Amino acid sequence: MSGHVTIRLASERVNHCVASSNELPRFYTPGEVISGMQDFMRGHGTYVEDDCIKSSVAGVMQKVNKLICVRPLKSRYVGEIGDVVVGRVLEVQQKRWKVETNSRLDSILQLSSVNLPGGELRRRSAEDEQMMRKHLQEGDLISAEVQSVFSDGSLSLHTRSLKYGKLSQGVLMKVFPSLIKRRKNHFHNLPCGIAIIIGNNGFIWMSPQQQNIVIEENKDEIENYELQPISKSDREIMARLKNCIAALVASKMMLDDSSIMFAYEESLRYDDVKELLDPEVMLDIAFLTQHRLNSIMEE
Amino acid sequence: MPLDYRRFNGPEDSIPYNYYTKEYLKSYHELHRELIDENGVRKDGRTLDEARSLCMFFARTDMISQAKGSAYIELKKTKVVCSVFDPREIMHQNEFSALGQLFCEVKFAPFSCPRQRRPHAPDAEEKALSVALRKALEPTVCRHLFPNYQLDIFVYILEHDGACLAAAINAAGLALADAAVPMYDIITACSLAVIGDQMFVDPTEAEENLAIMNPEKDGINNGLITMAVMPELRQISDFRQIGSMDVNCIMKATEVLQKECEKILPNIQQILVLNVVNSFEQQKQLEKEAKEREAALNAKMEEWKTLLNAG
Amino acid sequence: MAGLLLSPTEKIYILHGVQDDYRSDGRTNIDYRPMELETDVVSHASGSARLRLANTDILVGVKTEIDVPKPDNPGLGKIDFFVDCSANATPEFEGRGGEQLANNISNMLQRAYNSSQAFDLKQLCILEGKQCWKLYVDILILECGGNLCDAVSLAVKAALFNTRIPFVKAALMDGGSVDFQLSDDPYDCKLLEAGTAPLLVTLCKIGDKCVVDPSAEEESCSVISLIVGITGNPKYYSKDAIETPNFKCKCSTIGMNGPGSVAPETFKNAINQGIIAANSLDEALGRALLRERQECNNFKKNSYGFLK
Amino acid sequence: MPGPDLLSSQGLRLDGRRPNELRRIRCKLGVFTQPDGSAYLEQGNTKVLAAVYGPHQASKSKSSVEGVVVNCQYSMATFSTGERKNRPRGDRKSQEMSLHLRQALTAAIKTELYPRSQIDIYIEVLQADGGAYCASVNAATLALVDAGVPLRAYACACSASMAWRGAEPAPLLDVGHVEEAAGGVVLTVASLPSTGNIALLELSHRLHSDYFEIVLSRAMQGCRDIEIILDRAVREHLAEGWTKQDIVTI
Amino acid sequence: MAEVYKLIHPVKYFNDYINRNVRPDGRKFEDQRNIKLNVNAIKSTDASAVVKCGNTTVVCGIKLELAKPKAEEPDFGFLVTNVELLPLCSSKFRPGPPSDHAQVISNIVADIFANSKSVNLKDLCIVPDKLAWVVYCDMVCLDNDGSVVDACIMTLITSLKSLTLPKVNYDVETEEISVDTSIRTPLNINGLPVATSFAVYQQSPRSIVLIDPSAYEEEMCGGTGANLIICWNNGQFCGIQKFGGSNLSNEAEKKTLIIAKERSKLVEKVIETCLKNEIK
Repeated sequence: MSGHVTIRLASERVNHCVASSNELPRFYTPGEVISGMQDFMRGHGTYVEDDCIKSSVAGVMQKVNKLICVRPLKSRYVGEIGDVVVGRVLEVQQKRWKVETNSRLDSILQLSSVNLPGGELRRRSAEDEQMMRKHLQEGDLISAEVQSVFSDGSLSLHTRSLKYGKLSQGVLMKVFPSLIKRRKNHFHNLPCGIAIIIGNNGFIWMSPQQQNIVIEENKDEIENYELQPISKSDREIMARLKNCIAALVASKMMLDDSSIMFAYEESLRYDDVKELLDPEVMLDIAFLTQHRLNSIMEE
Repeated sequence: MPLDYRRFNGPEDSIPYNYYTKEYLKSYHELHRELIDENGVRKDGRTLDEARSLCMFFARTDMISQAKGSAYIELKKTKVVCSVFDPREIMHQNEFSALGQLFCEVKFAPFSCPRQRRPHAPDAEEKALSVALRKALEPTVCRHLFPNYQLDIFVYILEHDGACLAAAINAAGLALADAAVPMYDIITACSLAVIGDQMFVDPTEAEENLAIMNPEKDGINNGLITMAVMPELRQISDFRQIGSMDVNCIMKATEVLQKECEKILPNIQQILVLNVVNSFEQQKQLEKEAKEREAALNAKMEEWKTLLNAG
Repeated sequence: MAGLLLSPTEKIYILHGVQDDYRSDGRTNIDYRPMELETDVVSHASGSARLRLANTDILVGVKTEIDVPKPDNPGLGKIDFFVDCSANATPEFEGRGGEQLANNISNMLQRAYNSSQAFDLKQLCILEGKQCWKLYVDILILECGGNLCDAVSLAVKAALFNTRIPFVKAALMDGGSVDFQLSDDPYDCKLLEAGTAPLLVTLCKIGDKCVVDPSAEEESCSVISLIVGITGNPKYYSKDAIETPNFKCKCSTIGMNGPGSVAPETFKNAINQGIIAANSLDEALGRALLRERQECNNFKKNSYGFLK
Repeated sequence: MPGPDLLSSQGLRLDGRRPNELRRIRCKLGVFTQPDGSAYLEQGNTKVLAAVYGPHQASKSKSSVEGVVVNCQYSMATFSTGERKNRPRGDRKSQEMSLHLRQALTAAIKTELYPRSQIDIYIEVLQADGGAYCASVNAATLALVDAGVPLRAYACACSASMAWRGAEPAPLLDVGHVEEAAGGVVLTVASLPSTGNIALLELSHRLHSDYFEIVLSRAMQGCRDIEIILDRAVREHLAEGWTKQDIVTI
Repeated sequence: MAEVYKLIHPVKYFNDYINRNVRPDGRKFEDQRNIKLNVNAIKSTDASAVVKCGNTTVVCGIKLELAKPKAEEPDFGFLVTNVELLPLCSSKFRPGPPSDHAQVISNIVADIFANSKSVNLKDLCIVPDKLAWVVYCDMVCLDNDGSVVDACIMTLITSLKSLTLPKVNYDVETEEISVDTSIRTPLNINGLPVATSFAVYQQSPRSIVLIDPSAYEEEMCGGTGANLIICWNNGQFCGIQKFGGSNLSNEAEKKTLIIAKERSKLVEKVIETCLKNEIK
């Protein structure tokens, strides 16, 4: 009974690039002039110097009406109101939590932006603060929505909806935020039986689909439910999904429910989930997924 | 090595005189023959599986008046002192640590080793022993009871004649108990030296030295093991092995060490019980004295009062 | 390293996974993540290797120096390990932040290489009692993705396997001074025998079970891990392997890491598990190194390093 | 001016380059996964790794409302030099290097955008063969680009030295270790070539002021050449990472 | 109760005792603490002694080494004394290099010892300009309850008195050295220096001299160590050191000298008996 060990050589290194050979977009690099000042407004990733709009990052240009932005290949998360994020509680402070969301500054979850459990009315009292740690403590993961952006760029979150709040058992993956496709919905119940939250901030949360337990019930029972082991079949699917996402990320492919699901389906040709850790297999899956995405687009 | 300006230094190139004695040039074989005779009796008269006794005559608490708790252990020639101080706030720390921290320092006296003089500055061995001691003690101390505080544990090895890590752990366990630091269990430790198929329980320095020397015959087992155990909870809190041994040897050694560690337990318990009894008596004595003093004072007051009244 | 911050429920998920022998990336408790190896990557060193295990990245350089042997071991050379945790791996390592971790690892290595059955220091002797080689094994940790000890020991063994020592003729002159003759030809050198060099296996206790090759998340679920150093089998490291019938891998060091404790039964099982894992690691490493040496002999080898 | 002989009679340098020739530069962005940005750069035999963390929340003691705090650490692997180094960092030379790096990079980063934040830039020199500072600046720039940190322009650094070909002054570009060791003058320039700004100038040994201009202009030329190389590397890196469908969905 | 009082009104607490002409540990002003001495307890040394003055415990161990004499003093050997105040002996000391206080103590002990001229360094030379003994005397304080210097000098002299040097053969031709440990000769010691510490407490109008002060008393008298150390060697006055504290009248000074002399006789007797017992 010996474990699985593989050591490959650098000469056998896999290049994860699956970029199609189709024409490339125009790239801008730092200091490059994009256009004259007259007709446009500068947005993220640009600055004005000598009456010209110049790029400050390396990436592609986006033009919305008169606003010019340059989007880099990867950067920290820049939040916008309404974004769905997954975050980790870093610190319990007075009347608020500090949350790590892969942004430039730590995000804030105000006590007033939280629905306390059981729908009970929030009393604005010292008692609340003592309860805060019971509700969310350091290390806990939450899903939330960006409520507003402070002047210094830090985000204020809220969880005032049933779909937001503390996350239970599951797996978190961190990817670059720029790989996340902005969609209307970031909560998905995938057909394979797994719930996935694709946070705009690049944090992806996978967990088994909740069997609609009634939240109003006894609190102890909920906690008990939190401790129940997850079935092996669910576990296997989650591991497969995790490895598929890792494969897509290695090839820098955009993530949304459809690309993840395609990758998942393509991966089924490999029986054993741990085979998906192999770089060649990862490339294969990314390649097949790309192929399917291309064919859909052509349709 | 930079010169230490804070101490008096001898000449740079002085050499211990025993480098020039006949003893120094003995071969592996000769050394081995010296350790144990054909009847399996060791140089100091013990059998192979016999540890040096750690009964109350050779271990005691309350050694150091200035410390909160202290202990002294003597295993024939190996002599170890340990003191524990009151927890103090951790300096220069930004983050809150929910568990208290242990700071352990093991130091050898400059004259503690029979072979050469030890330098004053901490060397790699002392650092490794300090880490090992902390590792052994961490599981047993109720660290959640003093968050953001640090507990200092200092061990000083006055004389090193083998098994000094085990002695240090035992002493630190005693000192912690003496300092009334809450613990889940008593901690006991024991060492073992392996040379071929012989296992020297609680080895002396000479035995340890031979065990880590490269044997002449290739492929035999050799090395040292130190194990620390929480005997009531039946948990191993630290295990350290060097040398080279096959699996069977390690398994066997683990069994032997576990038994030895359990054997130490009643000794430690006895010392601690005695300690409590003593301190009770001491307290009674103190209370008695205090009462006497008070009575005397009252008597004097009465005297003065009467004098005052009279005057 | 302080370890990652994980929520209690994430920990439970990992713990149940270990109990089911099915970890969050689909591995069983005894599987390693894929690794990548390259030797001869630093030209200023006599031997070097880079090993990447998932995203744990280790670079090892071996430098040689002529030194005087210790008086109590006149016939042996010296070997010294130095670990540097680069701040590239995590900002926590900035300044002297990684020192404690680095010392822990270098101590483990020093102890594992202490025995002659693990690494024969006689091969570093030039002139008994007068001159010997001293090997500086410098380890640079560039990225941490869990399981540093195992990765470091693999990279060290690969670097030692790759190390060449120049031939030196030394003769004792009158008055006790030593005369050296170093060959001018840089190819006139010998390869180190590193077949028996030990590998470290970390067994991370999660719940009642132990796993090998823990990821960073798994490491932060565990309060205690056992590190065993197991000597290698030279048959994996030479092409014309002669099967030594009674060859037995031995433990050259055992240590524990973390604030927890372990029950004796778990401890014994873990050691057995470690020996099995070390054997398969050793075999895989030996094969990879031989394959690379083959490439090198055929002049096919390019240096990739961090490019490509 | 009797200086060391750095040019052969054919006008070639000790390592066979022409006076105005850079050493071969090879580089790659995004070599690690954990940092926000990382890069590897080889300049001849000098090999440097750079990692960037941030911008992230600055620690309270460092935090500044004016702009982002740039934190640099320069470290050399113990095996990076011919003779083994005892300590990878913490000595005076690497402290000084860290400071110089910070100066050059702060000039390039648009610091005013990010108050209360901090950017950590860590340099690890794997192999030092002259011009480690230049290679570090160039690698750090790439790592910053990889991390998506807004820059005014590329920061590039290059060194130049002075040699004589007969009576003709012939400044040397991109000084290597042998030339450094030979004891010639070394002028190190860190600049933002596309703006023409100089962020750092450092001169070792003495140089007659008459020749300062030509050495400086050679070093600046080197910076411009390097910028072109870096820019090409960045574009190649972008091309690898950008798939066609992204553009459609934007 | 008393402990609390001591904590809240430390000065008053101490004064209350002094007013009644008694010290907090029950001694009179002129009383010294009991001395326990043990020779050769540590076998890894060439000579050693442990002394306990009340609670104060100091261990001295001597290790012999060989070295080439200094070029400027070719017929002198070396004697290196160091005092270690370990972090375990008191909460005042932190781990790491010796503190200023520890260096001061170390210097005082070295000075007192040098001034007493008890050891002639020429006795430690084996072959002039070639080989000499290096005698490393390390004094380690295990428990610091005041008057450390007294205890240090006591252990140092006791262990030196019990020290024997093995026979060294030095071949001038081949420069080969061989040591025969079976033949040992004792080191020649002149006299027996004894140091006595005093703490001076200023309680206006009088100043009170406390002999052999405990750590608590030293602290109350405003110093990290004793205020006054007087040393006698074999009935000869050989040193006085005064640090800070309060003024001392001539009269009181004379008194302390006499007390120190008396005490030195007593200590001498203790050491002699102890060494005699050891030889038996």
